[in-house]
Amino acid sequence: MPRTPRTSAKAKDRSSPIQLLTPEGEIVRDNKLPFDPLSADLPALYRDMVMTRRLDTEAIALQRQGELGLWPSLFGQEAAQVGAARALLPNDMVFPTYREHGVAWCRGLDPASLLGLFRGTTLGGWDPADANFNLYTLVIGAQTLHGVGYAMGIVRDLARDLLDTSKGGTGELPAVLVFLGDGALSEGETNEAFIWATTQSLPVVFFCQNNQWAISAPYSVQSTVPVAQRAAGFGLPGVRVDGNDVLACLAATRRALRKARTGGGPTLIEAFTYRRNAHTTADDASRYRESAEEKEWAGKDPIARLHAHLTATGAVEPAFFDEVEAEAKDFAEGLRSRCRALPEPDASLPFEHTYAEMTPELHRQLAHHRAHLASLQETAEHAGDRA
Amino acid sequence: MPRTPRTSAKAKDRSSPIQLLTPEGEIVRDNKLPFDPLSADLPALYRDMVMTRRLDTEAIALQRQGELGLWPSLFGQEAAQVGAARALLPNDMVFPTYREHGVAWCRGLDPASLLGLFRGTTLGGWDPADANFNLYTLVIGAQTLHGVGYAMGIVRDLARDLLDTSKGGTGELPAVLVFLGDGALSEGETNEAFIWATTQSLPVVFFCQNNQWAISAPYSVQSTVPVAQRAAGFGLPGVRVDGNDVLACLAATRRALRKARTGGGPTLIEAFTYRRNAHTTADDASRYRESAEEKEWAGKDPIARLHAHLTATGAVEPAFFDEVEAEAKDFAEGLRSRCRALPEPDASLPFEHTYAEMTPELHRQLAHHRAHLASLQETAEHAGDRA
Amino acid sequence: MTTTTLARAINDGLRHALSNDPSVLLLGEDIGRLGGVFRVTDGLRADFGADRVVDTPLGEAGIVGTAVGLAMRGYRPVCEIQFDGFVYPAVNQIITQLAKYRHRSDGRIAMPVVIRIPYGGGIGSIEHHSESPEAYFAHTPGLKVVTCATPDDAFTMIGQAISSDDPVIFLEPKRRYWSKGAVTDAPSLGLHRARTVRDGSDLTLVAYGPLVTPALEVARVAEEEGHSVEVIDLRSLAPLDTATVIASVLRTGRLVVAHEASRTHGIGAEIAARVQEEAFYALEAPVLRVTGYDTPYPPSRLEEEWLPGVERMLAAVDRSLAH
Amino acid sequence: MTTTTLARAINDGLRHALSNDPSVLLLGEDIGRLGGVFRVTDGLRADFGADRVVDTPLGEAGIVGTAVGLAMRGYRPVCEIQFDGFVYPAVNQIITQLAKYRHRSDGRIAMPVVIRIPYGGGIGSIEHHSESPEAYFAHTPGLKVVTCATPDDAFTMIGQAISSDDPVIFLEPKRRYWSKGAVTDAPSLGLHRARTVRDGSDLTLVAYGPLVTPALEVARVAEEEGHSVEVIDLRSLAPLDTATVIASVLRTGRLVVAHEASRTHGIGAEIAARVQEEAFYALEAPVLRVTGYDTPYPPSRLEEEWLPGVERMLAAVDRSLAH
Ligand SMILES: Cc1ncc(C[n+]2csc(CCOP(=O)(O)OP(=O)(O)O)c2C)c(N)n1
Ligand SMILES: Cc1ncc(C[n+]2csc(CCOP(=O)(O)OP(=O)(O)O)c2C)c(N)n1
Ligand SMILES: [Mg+2]
Ligand SMILES: [Mg+2]
Repeated sequence: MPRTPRTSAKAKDRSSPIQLLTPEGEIVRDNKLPFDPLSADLPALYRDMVMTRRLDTEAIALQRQGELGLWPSLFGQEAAQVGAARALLPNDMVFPTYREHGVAWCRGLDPASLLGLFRGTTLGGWDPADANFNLYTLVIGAQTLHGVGYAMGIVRDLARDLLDTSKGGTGELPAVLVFLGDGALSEGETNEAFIWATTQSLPVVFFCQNNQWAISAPYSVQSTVPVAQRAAGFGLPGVRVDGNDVLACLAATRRALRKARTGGGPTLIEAFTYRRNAHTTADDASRYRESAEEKEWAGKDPIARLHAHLTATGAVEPAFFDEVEAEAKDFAEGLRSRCRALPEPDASLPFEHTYAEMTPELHRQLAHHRAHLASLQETAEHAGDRA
Repeated sequence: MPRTPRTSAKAKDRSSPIQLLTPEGEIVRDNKLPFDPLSADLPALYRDMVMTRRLDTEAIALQRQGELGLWPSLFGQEAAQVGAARALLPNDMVFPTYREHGVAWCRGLDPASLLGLFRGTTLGGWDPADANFNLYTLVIGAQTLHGVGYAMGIVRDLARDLLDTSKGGTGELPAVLVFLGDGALSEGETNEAFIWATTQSLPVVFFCQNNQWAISAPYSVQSTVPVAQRAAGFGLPGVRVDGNDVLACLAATRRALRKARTGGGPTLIEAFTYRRNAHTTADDASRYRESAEEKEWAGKDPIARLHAHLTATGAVEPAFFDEVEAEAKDFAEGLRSRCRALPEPDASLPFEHTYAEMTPELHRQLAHHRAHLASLQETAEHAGDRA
Repeated sequence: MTTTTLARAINDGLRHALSNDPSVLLLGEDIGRLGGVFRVTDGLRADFGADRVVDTPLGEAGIVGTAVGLAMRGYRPVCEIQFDGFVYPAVNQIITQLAKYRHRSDGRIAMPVVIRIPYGGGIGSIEHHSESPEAYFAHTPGLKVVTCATPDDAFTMIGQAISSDDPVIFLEPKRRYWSKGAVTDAPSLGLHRARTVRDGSDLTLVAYGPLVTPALEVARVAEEEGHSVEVIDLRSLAPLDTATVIASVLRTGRLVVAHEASRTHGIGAEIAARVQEEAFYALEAPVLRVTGYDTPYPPSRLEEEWLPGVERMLAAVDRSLAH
Repeated sequence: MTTTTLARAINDGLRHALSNDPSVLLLGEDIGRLGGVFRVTDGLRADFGADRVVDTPLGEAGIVGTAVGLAMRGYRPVCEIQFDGFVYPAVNQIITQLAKYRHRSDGRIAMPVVIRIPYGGGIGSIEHHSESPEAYFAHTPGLKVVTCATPDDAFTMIGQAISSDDPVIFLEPKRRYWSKGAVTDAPSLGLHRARTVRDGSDLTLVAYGPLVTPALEVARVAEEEGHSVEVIDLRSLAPLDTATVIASVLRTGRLVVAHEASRTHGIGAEIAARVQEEAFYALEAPVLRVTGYDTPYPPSRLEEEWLPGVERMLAAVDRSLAH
């Protein structure tokens, strides 16, 4: 049983991120973000974070083995992603960037399908409708407007009585959860998204993982004020939470989604966290930041603090941790083989998927390409003939 | 002599625009914007506004007579423009939109040169270096980044000792004054400009004339909060002044420019005003707004209130007003003939001004074009021969 | 059959689509209350409401970016870009998102989005209001690009574009907005087919959008001089109906292509490249191009001569025939 | 004369420019501390300071827009766009401002701005990291567009681009960044001249950037088969050095153009259009194009075959010779 939370010592400093679970594993209270700890399934959150981290570790290993071309690691951001994702209802829609593997996990997306994009077998890899989780978007900021447009659609579905808000008894709209990074705040399009969402009071929540780095650019390159403060300029509420605190992320996102669903308009959430690995497996963080900083953030680990809490409160049996570990290990092994088994793309797919129907010119080009492939085949078979 | 100003009644309402000169012509005080009325040459400001309005009226007439293709009227925004412009020093640089005829006037730009763009004889019309007044920019928001880049240059000139800040004894940088409209706040580029200016603490002041309309879109289409509040999101100070109050505009711009010049970084000023005419001479405002609104704003006329003040205080002789009127009339007559005398562009100019030197292909195309023009000439001379 | 202006024909087409398909909605600056700066959307907000005829904030990236999101939710957004020269803030969304979504999603996600753009010169306007950006879009796989030259086509083609499951850049020749013509409900040509608007046997003249009218005038004058010019209105710029053009050239042996856009890398270049490849032995003269020059659009006092018109087309026809 | 990689040659060229001209400065994402994702700006921030090698916020419109302002103040900004596919947010500033300022200002305001873009495929990367956007820029009056194929040209051309008083889109063939070659300080060709990199008499093969290397390989193989292929490295895509190409075709009578960018409206179209017009009677076969297909760039597992390479060029050479 959780103890009655004490009030966070930090609660008085307006700009410091709201914390509900301290690095030491203590649940605290903050009047700015009311939260009932009983409303969260802490062991499940723990499991999500461990599995998410394992997914990430495994993908990095696969990249090292040459199975993936690249991998953007989420290491250190597990709490932000799991907290945000576990606030979602099934019919909410998610617009991720390229790093939200933990959100994908929580949505129930097949984790192997995340790998195709980085393996080079596809540019997408899953059906966004399956888990209401959109494709990854690589152009920084672009997805923010897509999420807003999607929310415009939701509102219009409501007007057209296409939404069954009566059944399930919620009487609420689906909402849209848009992820973005701290760097993305600098793209013009992101700022336009705030304008559209606010002036139309759309059911959308912007969840910014401020991991303090955009590749090599520290946040000070993008802004002199916290991410959450950006909201003020556009007239939407901004809230800043400890992004390594899964409960604060959950609570803030829940509150914002509820507001969005009931017509209260958009919110910008800043989850203040840290990208513990380099930007991607192709990056070398030692070129631009101090290892002291990395060490400092290792001490704020999102999983360790929930582990500490679960241990201290005796909320789970000690065996629980071993079970989760074992599950993660199994999962990792399965992922490895499923990565290698991802289907190779057919050479005709780009031609077939450029338009709803191939144009005459594309028909010609595909025919040419097939002939080319056949001749390559032939050349390979009679290697050396030409020269 | 101005009386000791009383404190504005509105001063307590945080979001209401700061006013230093009431519609009735009384100078008031506002602690948020300290201002010494003796520091302003009120008759000169009055003259600027009258001349500016006359310039505008005359251009509209020229458009009606077919001498101009189009004219964006500044009617109603004279105080905002004159107030802002009279805060400038000669070596400050101005980046206007397409409506800052009053700023051009104050900078000493030859007013006839403003007409070429709208007459179709040029796309520019003056040398920005002549009066430190950049060309008009028609793509909404684009000039905001130019102003910021120019300010980056100023800072680097300083680092290179290219700025003579010692002479003239100011010890200060030149500053950049960027104009923009309320609609321009919605373009991504404008928001990027705020980011660049703030993170580098550049000597730039953004002066937004919130005339409440972007063609047919009322400000509510762009935002739910005042323009000045946008600043908060980016960490730069925002200040909201009565845009029909020449003193408030002057005071706010002076303060912001001073801050910019001394390394204090950028400011966003909102001059809350009203576009009393249609968007341009091609627009019909009756399609989208009420004449009641237009009437209401006629009652807040920027010139009338300074007239009232000058009259009430006896700061000028009654003849002063007649002199200004006469000067404006003369000016208008001169402008008319100088508009008609604007030189027609030479057909080769586009070819010559695309690059520093004409490319071989452009040489060919110009030769072709010259032959074409010659044949047109010929056709004209032997009209009817062909058919 | 009624006679109407091109602008009104598009208005009718939009009205038709809004009436028949509740998933259609219009987005753009000043399209609602004002009815658009060219009045193409006149009256539609009053009839279909502000939720379906949306006056947007002043941001083109926002217009197209939200249209992408709306399409994902099952809508068929029709965006208006106020003038040709203001499409560029939306280019990132158009090229990296709108054009690529179907491909990115392995064919799963369609982007039935129309982007209407008044384009071209000749109306005496200021900078950025007279441009012809079609080649940028025609070079972009995943986009379709069409343009109309008559009220009849305007009405039919806007409907076809809205029905298309691919993104369509719909270019409206603004200086023809006020041209009148008959609007039939005759069974019409496919959206991506060129139309032979005048038969001829000596030379093929290809034009589109604003230049179809002068091209027909050229054929008339040429006829008086004893030359039979076939005029093809391209209608679709991506995909190109190369087959129709080549079939004509195989008969005439001569080809002139006209457009207002700059010459280099314009639509004419691609047509010349294809025709010389596919009708090499049929060509009796090189394919000639009559185009805007490779300069920015000039100040309006120069546009009449700068723009390719009847005289320059006639000169090219003469040059080709003299080969 | 030293031997170095293409990336290092550009680095040297930038260093040279920064040393010699205090008005040169670099702007871009991650170009400072990190030295760029390809390390092209490695070490420059340490040597020239953060004011001249500027790590910018994550906004391409901001990078180019502020470069325009810096140019107005007398600077010569060199912008880096991190990858080809991320140039589009800057397109509004590039097309409506950078390209047009000289013209708008009646020739008064120069825009000596360089925009460096690593471009092209073949590095096994993800979406938006392998594109060839050159035609968009080459179609835009007011811009110059160049690309280098060797370390020697890379060094010389970046210097020439920075010295240019016109805006230059400087395309760096990213899959050749690690190719080594000699860098001379021999007097060099003008920035906008093509170079005949191999003489030949039977056919002209035009390529640029990443495809120059395979084009030379094609000539080598063709020679073994008894065909003499002349290879031209275009170097400048705007303006095009048509004279060099046409002079060659007048001798060989046959022309193949290769590029990675999509076929339709690519550089090859313009070259074909010009050559068939200006060398009509010299052509013994149609101009053929070997290009990227008209699809978005495919997932990397498909790129090797999707990209035009030696085999497809050889096939085109054979086809042309068989005409
Ligand atoms: C428009 C655009 N410009 C540049 C890039 C290259 N790029 C990829 S990730 C990245 C940094 C993103 O930082 P942030 O938004 O903080 O997200 P994070 O990677 O930290 O999750 C950059 C510059 C891009 N993908 N898109
Ligand atoms: C990028 C761009 N999109 C659209 C336009 C068309 N347009 C010209 S003025 C205008 C409204 C501008 O409103 P605001 O910024 O408030 O300035 P105001 O005209 O009121 O001075 C629009 C939409 C444009 N010029 N540029
Ligand atoms: Mg980040
Ligand atoms: Mg306005």
